[in-house]
Amino acid sequence: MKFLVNPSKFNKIADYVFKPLLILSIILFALGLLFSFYLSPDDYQQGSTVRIMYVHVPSAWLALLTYAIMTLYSIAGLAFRIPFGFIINTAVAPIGAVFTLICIISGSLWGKPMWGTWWVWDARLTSVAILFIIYLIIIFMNLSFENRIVREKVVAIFVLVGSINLPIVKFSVDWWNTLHQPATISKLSKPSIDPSMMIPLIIMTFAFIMVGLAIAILRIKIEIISRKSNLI
Amino acid sequence: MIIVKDLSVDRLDKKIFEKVNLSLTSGNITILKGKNGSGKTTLLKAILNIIEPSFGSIYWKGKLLKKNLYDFYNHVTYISDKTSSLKKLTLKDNINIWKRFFCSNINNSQIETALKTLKLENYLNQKVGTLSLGETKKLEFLRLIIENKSVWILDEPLSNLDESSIELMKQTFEDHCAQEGSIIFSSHQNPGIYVTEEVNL
Amino acid sequence: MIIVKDLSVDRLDKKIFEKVNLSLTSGNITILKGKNGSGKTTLLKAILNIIEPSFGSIYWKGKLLKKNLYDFYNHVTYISDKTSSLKKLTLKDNINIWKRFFCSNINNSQIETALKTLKLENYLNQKVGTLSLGETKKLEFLRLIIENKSVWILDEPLSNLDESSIELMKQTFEDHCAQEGSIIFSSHQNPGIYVTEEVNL
Amino acid sequence: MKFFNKILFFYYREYKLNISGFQDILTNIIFFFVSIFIFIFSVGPNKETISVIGVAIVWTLLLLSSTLSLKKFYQDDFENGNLLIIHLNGFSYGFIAILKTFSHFLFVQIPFLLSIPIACILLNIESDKLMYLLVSFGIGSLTLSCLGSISSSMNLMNQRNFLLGSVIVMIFSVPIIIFSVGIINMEENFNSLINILFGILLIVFAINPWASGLCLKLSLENN
Amino acid sequence: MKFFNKILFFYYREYKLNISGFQDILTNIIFFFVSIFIFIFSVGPNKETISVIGVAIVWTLLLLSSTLSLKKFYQDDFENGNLLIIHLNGFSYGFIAILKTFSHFLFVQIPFLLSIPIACILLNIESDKLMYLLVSFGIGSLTLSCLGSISSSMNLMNQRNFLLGSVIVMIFSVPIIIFSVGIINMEENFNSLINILFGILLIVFAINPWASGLCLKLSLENN
Ligand code: HEM
Ligand SMILES: Nc1ncnc2c1ncn2[C@@H]1O[C@H](COP(=O)(O)OP(=O)(O)OP(=O)(O)O)[C@@H](O)[C@H]1O
Ligand SMILES: Nc1ncnc2c1ncn2[C@@H]1O[C@H](COP(=O)(O)OP(=O)(O)OP(=O)(O)O)[C@@H](O)[C@H]1O
Ligand SMILES: [Mg+2]
Ligand SMILES: [Mg+2]
Repeated sequence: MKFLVNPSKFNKIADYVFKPLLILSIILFALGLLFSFYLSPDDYQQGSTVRIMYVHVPSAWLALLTYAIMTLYSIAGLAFRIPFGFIINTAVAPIGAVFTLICIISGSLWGKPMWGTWWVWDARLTSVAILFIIYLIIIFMNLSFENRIVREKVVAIFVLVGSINLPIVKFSVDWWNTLHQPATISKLSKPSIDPSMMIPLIIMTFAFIMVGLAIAILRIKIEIISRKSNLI
Repeated sequence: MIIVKDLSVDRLDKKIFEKVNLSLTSGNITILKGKNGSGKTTLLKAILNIIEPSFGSIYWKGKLLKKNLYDFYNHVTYISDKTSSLKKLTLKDNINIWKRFFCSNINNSQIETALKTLKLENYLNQKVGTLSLGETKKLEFLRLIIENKSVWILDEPLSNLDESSIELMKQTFEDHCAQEGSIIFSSHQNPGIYVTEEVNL
Repeated sequence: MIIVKDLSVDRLDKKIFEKVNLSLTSGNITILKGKNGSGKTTLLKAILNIIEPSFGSIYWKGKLLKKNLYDFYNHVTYISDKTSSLKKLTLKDNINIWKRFFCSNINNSQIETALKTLKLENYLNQKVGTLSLGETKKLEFLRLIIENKSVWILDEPLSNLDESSIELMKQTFEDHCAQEGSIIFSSHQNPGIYVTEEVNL
Repeated sequence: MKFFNKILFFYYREYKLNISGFQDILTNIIFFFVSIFIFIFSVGPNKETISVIGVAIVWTLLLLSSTLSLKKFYQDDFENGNLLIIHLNGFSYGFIAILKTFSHFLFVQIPFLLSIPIACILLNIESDKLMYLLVSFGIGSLTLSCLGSISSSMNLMNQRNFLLGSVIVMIFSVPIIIFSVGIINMEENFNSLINILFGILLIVFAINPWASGLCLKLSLENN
Repeated sequence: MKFFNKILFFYYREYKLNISGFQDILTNIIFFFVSIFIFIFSVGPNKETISVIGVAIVWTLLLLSSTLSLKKFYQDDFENGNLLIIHLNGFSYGFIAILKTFSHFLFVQIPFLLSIPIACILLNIESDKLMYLLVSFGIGSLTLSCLGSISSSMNLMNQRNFLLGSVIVMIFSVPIIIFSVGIINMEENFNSLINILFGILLIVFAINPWASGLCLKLSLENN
């Protein structure tokens, strides 16, 4: 498992994994789209708008997952002085931002038919919006700070502080009474969802993960190279 | 009192200077010479512990400077190559601020004589921002008298001054040395000031 | 081309200088000398019509300067005693901005040679704010080449420069005069530049 | 032709100065949204309240953001002597004021203009009001830029009586904003109110080069 | 004793500087009131709505206008080399940060504190709420000053994107706003909420000298 903290080992593993990953993600995506648009039933209440779920839910999960990973690596970078943590932070933030954006847009599109507005100020939606802004701030900090050594530490601290937002996003539906769907799929006990919807959802989730991973690998490699040659 | 040993400074992975040695004891004057960009200002800042050197060490009174920093700061006046007076305030306000800020035990008449020798006595109520370049420079020197410390670190003190002011500075330098003070300054010209050491960067 | 007649400037009811006369024709160099605060900068600014003189008049090509102002501005480059480059931007950005802003017909290779002679070619991607004092000054001179105008008005161009740069400036001045240009500059020192007129303030 | 080129490159310079890239404009927009968030957190997530005060929020933020950037208006260029060089390059003081005003409008106000539609979604402002908002905002923000130019050029002079002047000028922005907000809430009067706003804009726009130009001249003279 | 004197005269200096920038303070306050007028006008003369959103408005505007003054926090002193001289006079970087934070609190936030009672009259906020408002603002604004110190010292190294600093401050101040507004609207919880606010203040206050000091050191080194 050393490749998770060591740039050169990571590079080696990444070279092996990258191509299969790309192929796999394309296959999964095709499969997922096929399932979600043709091979899954309409919801008896929501009609075909339910299909938005297959984009919305995976992207939401990945947005959270990405931030969680960044938090872990920030701790690694700050507390254990593993520079790879900072590399991951810079590389992965834009990916998380894109997932969050997809989640917000798909959610809004879903919200218009379901709730009647694009946006409400309930706890989950607000906290996701804040998550998005936090992602953006991280990206901009990476772009505009001059001194690399300072910058990565500052960013890592910011990531850690911002991680307070994660549980708020996750549990806001339980803590406060909101419009948004409470946990139905990711419930710890038994998911209250029909298997015919579960299958495309799972496939789409894996497709999202694969794509995310592929892009992440590319970006991490670029980051490693540019650090080696002292470009930034 | 100050000993600089094999000092090297890098900036953005570029070597500014390498292995500079220098020692300053009381009563001495050291001049820094060198081309533009050779690192005179950088060296002075490194001596003041503002810039981290990449190699080498600096001693103050026998101890490592870093261990003895605030004692060093208590003995040193630094005048940088830019003016540090507050442009929006008048001369008088500036002088008052410095005087109180440095808890100076200089009395007003001494400051007045200094102002007179510097020929600034007529500008007391003028905003510093409207002074001429040389006048701003001379105002800066007032800090030497207000702070009243023994080590002077001066960055290009002689530029922009007219001849009589340069003569005045020369006198002041000599007086300061006679009182066991020490001076290190950078300059592109040396109009006959007697220096004990010349460091070429 | 420029004729200054009996010029006096007051500031806050204080006389800065009185009845200054000066004339500058093409191919000539005029030096302004004087003590700190004697009004060199003020005179230069008055010639540029930035400061209203209290008495006297200035002519450009035989006409009153005020009547002919923008034609005058089309022929003049002014370098003040403060740096005017944008500190937050890199050298390259600054040069690009000046180049476009003055609609200069100088090509890149000329600028590169100029940068090389000024020994600034290695700093192109550095922020101007981090340059050394002399380097900033030299960067300013690049405007002389970029603007490519015939009358140069320079305020203390020689201060803060090292010897080789001063030599370079001397050369540049002579070349400019040989091409029918004209220069008026203020300075506290004159390291052997041949001047046609010396005005003492 | 050459003059036109010069104007073009004046803006090139302003662009370089104001934004080192696309991200700066984005940061402006993020600032706007974060402020909206803060308003909403403090008011509470009540839908009706929010849609009532939505327009006011947008306008207040506009006002604040344009003061936020007032300091940059002339101060930097004045202090590092660039104002002088621009003048010597053949721009009269009044003309510099006009150019600078537009530059402020372009680089500070327009990004806000662009983000208003999204803000309207967040704030539940109906889409028919959006049009009014955009029109009044377009006119009002240009007016604010002009006022900003006048007041910050007055600020350059370090003299007491002018300090007051700059504050008074800023107070003038009250009627503009009141009329603008009024436009959106009183739709039947739209045309007459727009005319008033437009009138104010014209007056301020006409005064601006004259007043700012004079202040610039005086402050350069006394520098 | 001498050290204490030095601190005293640090503030003398700040006082002189801020008084010479008196119009900045005045402009800030005027904007505060102008924004309140805008709100009142746009919401309409409905007394209840106004008093509901009154507290929220006061808080947000305070937050926004204290970010407005962030630029002055270290920038000026940094650029004219005074920061260096202060350090050479025997203040460590962290201590400078603490002093500056208090100075910001004194010269920027306190004037606001003084103008809150007037704002309360305009906004129909009951006088018993005023006390809560003042207490929560007192704590909250010191927290904001600390955050401002951190972000503006960070921004010394990031000369490109000034607004980013403000955005960071604002994101961090979201919890402060939520709790502060909560204090006033839920009076029964007053003590526990004040405790939370106080806890936040202590954390930020402890981090401030360390974080700002480091940033100051680094930016002086790279200047
Ligand atoms: C812009 C608006 C929206 C945002 C920002 C948003 C955000 C999120 C997030 C962050 C999650 C993941 C939570 C978790 O992992 O537990 C999620 C899950 C979900 N969302 Fe949304 N959502 C939005 C609108 C909607 C709408 C309109 C619906 C449908 C009525 C909806 C239905 C769901 C469902 C069914 C889940 C899965 C819940 C689970 O089992 O975990 N969302 N959403
Ligand atoms: N922050 C920085 N980053 C990168 N390079 C820097 C920085 N600061 C200074 N330099 C470079 O270091 C070199 C030395 O600068 P320094 O100011 O010490 O020169 P100097 O000898 O004082 O020159 P001058 O006689 O012109 O004042 C210069 O080439 C300058 O460009
Ligand atoms: N705005 C102003 N108000 C009042 N007095 C001023 C103003 N500007 C300049 N002065 C005064 O005018 C005098 C001449 O200034 P000027 O800058 O022309 O001197 P100089 O000859 O260039 O001196 P230096 O050699 O020091 O550059 C100075 O005494 C200065 O204090
Ligand atoms: Mg130097
Ligand atoms: Mg001068």
